[in-house]
Amino acid sequence: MMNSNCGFEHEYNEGELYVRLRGEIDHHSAAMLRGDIDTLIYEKRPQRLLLDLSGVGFMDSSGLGLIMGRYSLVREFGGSMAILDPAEPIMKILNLAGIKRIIAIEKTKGAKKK
Amino acid sequence: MMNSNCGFEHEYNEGELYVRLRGEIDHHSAAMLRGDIDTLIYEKRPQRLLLDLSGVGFMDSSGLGLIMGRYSLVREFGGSMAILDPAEPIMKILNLAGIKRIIAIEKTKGAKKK
Amino acid sequence: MRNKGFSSVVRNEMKLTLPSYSVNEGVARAVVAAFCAQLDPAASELADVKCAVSEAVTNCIVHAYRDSVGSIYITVKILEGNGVRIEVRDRGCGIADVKAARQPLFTTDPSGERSGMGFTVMENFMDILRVRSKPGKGTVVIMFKRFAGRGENK
Amino acid sequence: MRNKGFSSVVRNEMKLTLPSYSVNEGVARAVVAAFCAQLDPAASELADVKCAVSEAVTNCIVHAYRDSVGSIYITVKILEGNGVRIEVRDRGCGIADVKAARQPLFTTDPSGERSGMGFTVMENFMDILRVRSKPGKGTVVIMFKRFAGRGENK
Ligand SMILES: Nc1ncnc2c1ncn2[C@@H]1O[C@H](COP(=O)(O)OP(=O)(O)O)[C@@H](O)[C@H]1O
Ligand SMILES: Nc1ncnc2c1ncn2[C@@H]1O[C@H](COP(=O)(O)OP(=O)(O)O)[C@@H](O)[C@H]1O
Repeated sequence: MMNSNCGFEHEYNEGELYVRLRGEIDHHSAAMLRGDIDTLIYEKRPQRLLLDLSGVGFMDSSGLGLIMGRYSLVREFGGSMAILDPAEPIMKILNLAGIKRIIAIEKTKGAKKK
Repeated sequence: MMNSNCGFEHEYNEGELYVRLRGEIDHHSAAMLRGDIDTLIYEKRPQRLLLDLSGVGFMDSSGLGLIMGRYSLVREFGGSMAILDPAEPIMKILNLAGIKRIIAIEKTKGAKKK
Repeated sequence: MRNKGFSSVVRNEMKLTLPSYSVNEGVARAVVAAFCAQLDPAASELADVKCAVSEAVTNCIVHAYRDSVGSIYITVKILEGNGVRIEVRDRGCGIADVKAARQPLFTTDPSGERSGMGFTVMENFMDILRVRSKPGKGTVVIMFKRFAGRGENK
Repeated sequence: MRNKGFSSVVRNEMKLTLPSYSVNEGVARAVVAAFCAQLDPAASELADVKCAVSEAVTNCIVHAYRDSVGSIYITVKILEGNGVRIEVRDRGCGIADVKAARQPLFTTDPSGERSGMGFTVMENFMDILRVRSKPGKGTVVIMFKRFAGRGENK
């Protein structure tokens, strides 16, 4: 019954798994996203996971857990990971947790704007 | 302090007072709108009042009171009145109250679309 | 069954208390809409609920606590089968004749700015409207609505 | 003064009770945001408040009522001078060592999916964070934030 207010699209191409999250990421939605994304990771065993956050309007520390959990899993299979285009409020919480010391944060859209 | 979430713009031309409301019309906002619109009516004594509701996203029965109250005042000065372009949910409450038996409801934008 | 076709199984429940300031009319309908969003209602269904809640809450402010400030108690229950039950309660002046009050155009407001259409809106925009009141004690408005059900399998 | 720089004059007050279902994380932050809107906060300020509320409510669901369903009590007060006071209270398991729990990265969650950053977010996104807890009794989180004040003369 419960509307989860989130979701994702993905593309897989030559070892690179691109996942674009959208909506609000909290503990409620992270629980659903986690299962679906992990199924993809187990299936594709990507060399690189690109997590596009440009469509995420809200994220709390459960999102940090979601990101770090996927990072660990991809690393288990020898892959790497990057975060793409977080909006300003999402960047704020990524910075608070010092995520960029562990996972690259790339601004593909910000770069284009300049 | 309290954010009222509504407002209006107006134009006056040769006896015709055009008022475009926007935002949410309830008892809270109607109280403010009433005073400002009545000041205009007393000032201009319009032959015709056009109340454009196209920018109104929400209206409850306090809005009906606001409309009927302005209608009475304009009539006191011998003027007439029309309502312009209410959105679907606003039309629903206008219909429930049978407003169109008393005040013309004109769809200028709907007409253009056709 | 007492509430025709509505399940008594509660899936989620929100209780909200607000003082009778007019700014809280907008707060109340935004809050109820946020809670109902979990059923993924159509925009028109949500608009109906917002309007009905606005009417009930405005009545507490304008009538029940006319010359004072009191608490408005709102309870929203998500019912099995895409239904909602909304209760708006006050401890204000009460209504002497509920049947008369529910008539279209009936109003006791002397300002000329009330339309007397509040209960008519609630009745038409919701599936069930029940009103209980005791003069000097307060009023309870209970409303039910079922959403078309796009959200059932989400 | 106890709450540095925050007035104790309450201009408006909302009380909200929700059961500890995870769908109510989104409900709680939407409701608090709707109530704070009357101060006309900047989008970034509102985002901070929503995040802090989400953390506090999630902790009630994930930790306080881990193996059960209980009530979450939220009180939001609009204070004189564009401030808000938000209280999130549960009657859950409580926290044995609050000082340790507030450290960044500290978590008791065995799933590996919690970041241990909840209190750190609340602390950084709000102006004041106070946590009181009694093991077996429950936890109260109290947060204050002042908005830049565009809305003061609206
Ligand atoms: N909560 C309430 N407490 C006391 N009286 C009420 C309450 N709600 C409604 N009433 C009475 O019922 C009448 C009709 O209400 P309503 O149909 O909403 O129209 P209106 O609010 O425009 O007067 C009111 O004028 C008032 O006398
Ligand atoms: N409301 C609560 N009830 C019981 N324990 C809590 C509560 N809030 C926080 N805790 C404890 O404090 C720890 C740290 O909380 P937090 O910083 O939010 O990180 P996380 O939720 O990711 O574990 C939790 O792991 C838990 O042990």
